[in-house]
Amino acid sequence: MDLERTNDQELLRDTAVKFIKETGDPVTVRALSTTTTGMPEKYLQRTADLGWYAMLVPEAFGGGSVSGEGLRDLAIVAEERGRALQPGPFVPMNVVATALARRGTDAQRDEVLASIVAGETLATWAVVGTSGVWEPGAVRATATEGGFLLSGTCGAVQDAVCAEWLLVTAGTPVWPARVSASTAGMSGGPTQFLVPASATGVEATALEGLDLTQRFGTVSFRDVFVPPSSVVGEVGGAAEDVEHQLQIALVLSVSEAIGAMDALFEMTRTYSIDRIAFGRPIGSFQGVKYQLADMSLAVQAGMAIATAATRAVQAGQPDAGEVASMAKAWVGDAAIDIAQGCFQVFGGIGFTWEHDSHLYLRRLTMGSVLFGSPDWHRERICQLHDIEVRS
Amino acid sequence: MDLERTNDQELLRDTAVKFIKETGDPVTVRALSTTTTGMPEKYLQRTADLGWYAMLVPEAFGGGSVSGEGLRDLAIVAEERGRALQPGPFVPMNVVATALARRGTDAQRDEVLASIVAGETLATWAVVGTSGVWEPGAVRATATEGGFLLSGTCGAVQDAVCAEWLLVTAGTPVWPARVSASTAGMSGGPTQFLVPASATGVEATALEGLDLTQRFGTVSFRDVFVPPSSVVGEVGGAAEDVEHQLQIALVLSVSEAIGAMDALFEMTRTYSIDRIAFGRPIGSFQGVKYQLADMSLAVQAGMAIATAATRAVQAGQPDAGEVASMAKAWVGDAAIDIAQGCFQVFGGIGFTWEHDSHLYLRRLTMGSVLFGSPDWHRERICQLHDIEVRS
Amino acid sequence: MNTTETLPDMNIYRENARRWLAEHMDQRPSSDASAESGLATEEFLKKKIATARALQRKLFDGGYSGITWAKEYGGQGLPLEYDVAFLEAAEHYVMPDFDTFNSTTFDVCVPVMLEHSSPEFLRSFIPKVLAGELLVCQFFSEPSAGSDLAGVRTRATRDGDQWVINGQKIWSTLAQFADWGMCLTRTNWDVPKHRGLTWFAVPCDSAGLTIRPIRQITGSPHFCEDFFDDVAVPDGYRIGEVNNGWTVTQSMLVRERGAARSADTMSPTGPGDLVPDLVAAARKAGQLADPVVRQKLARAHTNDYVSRALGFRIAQMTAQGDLNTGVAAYGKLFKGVYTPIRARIGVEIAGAGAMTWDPATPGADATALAYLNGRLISIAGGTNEMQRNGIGERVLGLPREPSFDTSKPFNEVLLDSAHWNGKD
Amino acid sequence: MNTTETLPDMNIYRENARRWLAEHMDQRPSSDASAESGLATEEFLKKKIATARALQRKLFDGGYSGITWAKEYGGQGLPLEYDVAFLEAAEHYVMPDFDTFNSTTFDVCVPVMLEHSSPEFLRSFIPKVLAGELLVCQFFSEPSAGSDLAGVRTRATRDGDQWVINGQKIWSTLAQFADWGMCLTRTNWDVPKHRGLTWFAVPCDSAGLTIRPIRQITGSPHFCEDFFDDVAVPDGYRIGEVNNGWTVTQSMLVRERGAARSADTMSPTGPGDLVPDLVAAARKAGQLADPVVRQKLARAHTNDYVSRALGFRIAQMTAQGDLNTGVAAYGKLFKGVYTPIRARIGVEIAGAGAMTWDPATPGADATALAYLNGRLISIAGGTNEMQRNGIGERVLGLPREPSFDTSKPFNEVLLDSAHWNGKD
Repeated sequence: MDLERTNDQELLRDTAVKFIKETGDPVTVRALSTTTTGMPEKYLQRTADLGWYAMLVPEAFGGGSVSGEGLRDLAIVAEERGRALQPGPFVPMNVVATALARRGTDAQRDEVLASIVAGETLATWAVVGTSGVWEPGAVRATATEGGFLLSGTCGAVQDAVCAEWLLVTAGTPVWPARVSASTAGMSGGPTQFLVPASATGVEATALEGLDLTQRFGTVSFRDVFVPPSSVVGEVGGAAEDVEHQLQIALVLSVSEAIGAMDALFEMTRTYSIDRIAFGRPIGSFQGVKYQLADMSLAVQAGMAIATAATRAVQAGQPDAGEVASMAKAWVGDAAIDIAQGCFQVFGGIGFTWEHDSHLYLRRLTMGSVLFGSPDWHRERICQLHDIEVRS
Repeated sequence: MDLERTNDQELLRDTAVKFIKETGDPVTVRALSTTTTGMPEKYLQRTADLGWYAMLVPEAFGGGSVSGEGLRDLAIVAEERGRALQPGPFVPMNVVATALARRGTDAQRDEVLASIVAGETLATWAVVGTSGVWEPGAVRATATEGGFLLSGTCGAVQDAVCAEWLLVTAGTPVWPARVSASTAGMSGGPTQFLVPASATGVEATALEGLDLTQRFGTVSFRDVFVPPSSVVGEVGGAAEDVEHQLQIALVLSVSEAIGAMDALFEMTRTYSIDRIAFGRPIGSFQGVKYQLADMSLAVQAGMAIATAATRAVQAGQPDAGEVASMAKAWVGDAAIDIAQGCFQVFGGIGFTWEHDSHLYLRRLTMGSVLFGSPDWHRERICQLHDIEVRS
Repeated sequence: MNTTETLPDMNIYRENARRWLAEHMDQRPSSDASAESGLATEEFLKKKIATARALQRKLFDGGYSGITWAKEYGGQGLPLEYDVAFLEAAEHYVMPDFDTFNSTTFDVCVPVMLEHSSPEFLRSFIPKVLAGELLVCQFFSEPSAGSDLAGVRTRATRDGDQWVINGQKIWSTLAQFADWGMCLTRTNWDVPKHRGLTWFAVPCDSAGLTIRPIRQITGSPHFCEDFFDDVAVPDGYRIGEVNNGWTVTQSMLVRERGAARSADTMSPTGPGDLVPDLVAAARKAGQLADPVVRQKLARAHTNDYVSRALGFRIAQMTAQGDLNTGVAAYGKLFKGVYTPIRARIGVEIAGAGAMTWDPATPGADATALAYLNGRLISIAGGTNEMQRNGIGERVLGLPREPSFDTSKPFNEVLLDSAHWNGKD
Repeated sequence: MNTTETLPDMNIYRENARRWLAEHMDQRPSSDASAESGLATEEFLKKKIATARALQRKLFDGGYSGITWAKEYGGQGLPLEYDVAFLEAAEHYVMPDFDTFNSTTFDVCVPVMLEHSSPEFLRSFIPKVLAGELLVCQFFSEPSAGSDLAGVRTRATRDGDQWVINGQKIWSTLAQFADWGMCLTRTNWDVPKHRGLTWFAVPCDSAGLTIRPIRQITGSPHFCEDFFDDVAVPDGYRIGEVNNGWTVTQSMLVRERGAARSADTMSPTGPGDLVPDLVAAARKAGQLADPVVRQKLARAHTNDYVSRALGFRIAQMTAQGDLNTGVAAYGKLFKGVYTPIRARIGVEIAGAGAMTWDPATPGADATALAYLNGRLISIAGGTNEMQRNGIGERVLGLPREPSFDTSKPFNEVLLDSAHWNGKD
């Protein structure tokens, strides 16, 4: 959490907390874990009323944020979402919103962006392959008579089966493949398309997942015809756009993780004070106390780097991509440290389905590997520094 | 330490301990740390009298060991050497001895092996490049009129400037280069030569080092002419020999590390009982106790894997190379964990030159990266399993 | 075993066993495809245990159950070598597999009862155990007594010739399938905690006893919580002396460690294939060539082998008897530390692609399940922290952690702990 | 500052300062090649401090030493803005650099003395400090009082109008170059440890005081051990009240933390170049393309940046005053945990080749020296363990560790600790 907040930002936070308490705390989310959408009724519209999909969109297109720094505002919401393990396609909706706001055609903005801002449609981001990492050509676009044909399959697509719109990246993003030594197929030139899920040849499949609070699936494209009007930005020129989207996704994903880490840690801290063993609260044993101190350090350090990343991306700093990757790498590791470390303090009770700790473990672990694992981001950091792949 | 020892092996150990106490405990070694040889007077001969360079050599060539399992016997000595941070080229002397015993010519055995066994000459192993890792072609051999010309430079050569004989590997050992993806230049066909340090074109340079108890340097070869009689084994056919030498070096190096870890840990354990703070021995604080328990686990587990490796190499098991690499990788990491962890328990006093803990830190750290770092051995383990480098 | 009787000829015994096995039991399929799936459901466990009961009955009827156990209790009263001979002959046959009851009933609870229960009780009880009719679970841990086993608060009150038990137990393994349970209770609250404990054998169908499976974080129901609401048991079901329960507990803990240890005592074989599950995950994720992933594979593989080598070393130490038995804690702690690391390596290697899966693909959730279960061994059967205490104090001889509950009446401990201030 | 006096015009003050600096001081070379080598030798430090003393004298003579300090004590008695103005003007000049005395003397010891010493003492003492004649070190830790600072055993005994000090101190930074030291002693052994302490200012050339540099594991002599053998000091040298030394200590610790913190309070800049020292080591070892090495580089680089971001966060917290000041422990603990990791990464990357070096090549031992020093920050100025205690109890509000030495007479603590049995 950024320690510098305006009064308006405090109000934004309070409003988010109030809404979450009323409608979607972990208990509610648990009950929703077996439904298709995983969301309470009218969740998208109600959160849209709070401006959750508007903050990265200029006022001219129906958006707006309380401080004028939309990402910093949104990060506050993200943290509260994480704290209460909120469901729904918060990150992909905002990624698509920012993509359309920056690069969409008038028609795309009128038809889709306005609906996203209003929470009337579910749009999601289809950018990685089925292995969950950026693969060269997970989806390929071929020019054809009057448009393009899309083929391929994307994995780890949030709310794949409920989505009405897909922001698809064809060709290869400029980021490194996970095996850094492999530079083959890393040439630039991706193109982004806004594709209706109803298009012929689009097939979405729901998957089960470690995370019980969010829904993921695959989307396959079998010779899906899309007209030129579906292109977002320029043909072969989406590299910078995709980078910007990644940065937004990283900041929001990290902020959610920070909220979840902080809430889980606080549950654990309280437990260590209340739980008695050997005639003492277990938190009075140095063996437990030191674990908690280390976890608390990880929460504080995580908040520090998350804040730095939020500010860097908000300001469009030249090193924003690097700082965002640092935040994702560091928090991604710390999240698992904390999720696992808290289990150690809870002991047996943490292994019961009814206890919330596994919901946090699941969400945090998925967050750690989604949008690039810590290892992936560390390699990216080296590449952003132009450290030669071959010395 | 292997828990199954014969009475003869116990005697061997007691004799080594007695000798070390009389002549070369850490205090003595500290005093020698600024001398050229780093060894007490007549150290080679006196240790040879104890059989330290004979155990891998058949009786026919003047060698022999108490149990008939020379490497297991030698590992017992190695552990006691590590415990007291003994100086001297124990590992390379035995590597060269085993090489000559297995593959040397009669002349080499008569002229050199007998002297090694008797501690009358210092022979060392020159096998890696100046970076301290196996480099393709650190030394190259070119056939020439009546023999070969050697060119190149070896690093991390123990007792480089005192050595009279060098076992040099020209061409490339079959082990992986550290960057596994780089398979270039990894073709087989190394050749080993036994070269007198006095040969024209051989130049040895002493280096300073982290480890104060052993001496290392570089040896460069500038068009050094060697006759065919200097070849050990077959031209282009030394791959298996070098592998065997590596396994011997790993077992002895790991055994030394285990002894050093155990001795350092014991010093630390005792200190934690004697040292009072806040009205209690510091070892009564769980924060300290848990660190000690974890270090003790690392010592015990290290002993377990060291024993497994010693037995596997002794028996010539097909997986001996893998088990030896596992031991080196695991103990190499654990050694640094313990060396650094003990500093944490000693506090300020451990940072003084007069305290022995830094001597252990130095020796253990050098041991961790010598003969292949943990990372290097882990990659080697994958390659020994034929896990494809390119999937 | 009554040594005055003539023992059967070993060759004939072996031959008879072979013939009996061939007639009555099924051979195991050569490729053991019966390996369990990652997630054991209630239904799966129920069927498994019913099958085992039927097989056990066959053994009992054939005279091959309790080969070394006393005849008085329905066993065969033969020396160990006959048991070994039978097991060798039975190597390729399907034998009863009671899941964790193999150890809780046969290695831990019943041997403890044989040592501490009354002969009258045992005479009626043990034959039914040997016949597969009675499976025994442990009512041991409590919601407020996990690591602190002697801190149980389940109360047993004497009422004439019977005892009335009230309280709650938890982590009773497979109690929903058990017939009886061994229950640790507090019978005196006015003495230090180790001195007021008593054990009872309790039928699981007792009035007032509710056994409820706990859904674990994986969804599997391997453990139960158990509510004792005025559960009456006759004094004859008592195991050991009144208020001497800690002695019985120690005898039980030794057997638990023994049972846990048995898997490790084989001599160490080679390291075997490179962590096949993780290599498969890496291959599926297309990451097998990634040097960073390869480091993780080799790391997990090495840790696995070190764990086995350490188990062998501990068995050697125990056999040599030259070291404190606390050394078994090393094996437990190693697993408790490295199992979560291995589980995490799985997630790191498999990546986001393996954290979502098609439920129709068998084993697709393997990495995720292993991950969820990863920290179980860090906690169940003694937390990493308890192992570190044990190693620190009992093996390394480090000075003790101050104790606030061993020398005062348990009632007082409960009161004082609510007002902890860290003062001496 | 006496507010009745007229303050100098700021523009004129600034202009005069610029002119004085140009006349008297040297400009710093634009490329600051004066960066210190890894290993500071005794000789190097001696020269550095002598140079600083001469420069300090120039400042003093020019009226630019102690700009904000009281005129009574030789300062200029001006508001902070004049000090800032002078420092701005002096930005490109070589100013006195007393190595760690910059903080021990000027940020920590002398401010504490100004708060607690007698005015008579200060009137003669402080002007010499401002003139660079007196450098003050700390005689604080002892061989048997490291983390347990209040457990010092150096004894001061009153003898008429003076005190006689006996005992041993250690880790006194650069004491071999100091003129005076602030010495913590025990003056009452019959009260709990925090209540029998008294501080004294002690001239380093006192009879009976032996100061001996300690050779550190790197070979550098940055610290000393100090032997007090009947060292007599007048009561006028006392700092604070008799037996009230813990109050003075706390005032000192706050300043130490402040001094340590100052480096972190700058707003966070970008992450900068990728760990240049480690990249250089990797390049030299030919490992820059190794993905495993690259992970380590990025890891170290990220940790470095997180450390700075955390420092900024802590400064924000402190500035907002809305959180416990114990939060500074987070910054210390982060460095204490991650500095050894970074040092080890250096060794892993550089490999065996960098663990031996040609002594003639400058900087060839950099990785090894960094490695040796790696754990210093985990210990010096408060161990990781002390930080974890502080975070646990003062920030997180966890129940206290039992205390065995805060409520009984120190004499008794010493006796009891020799017979530790962990009993309450």
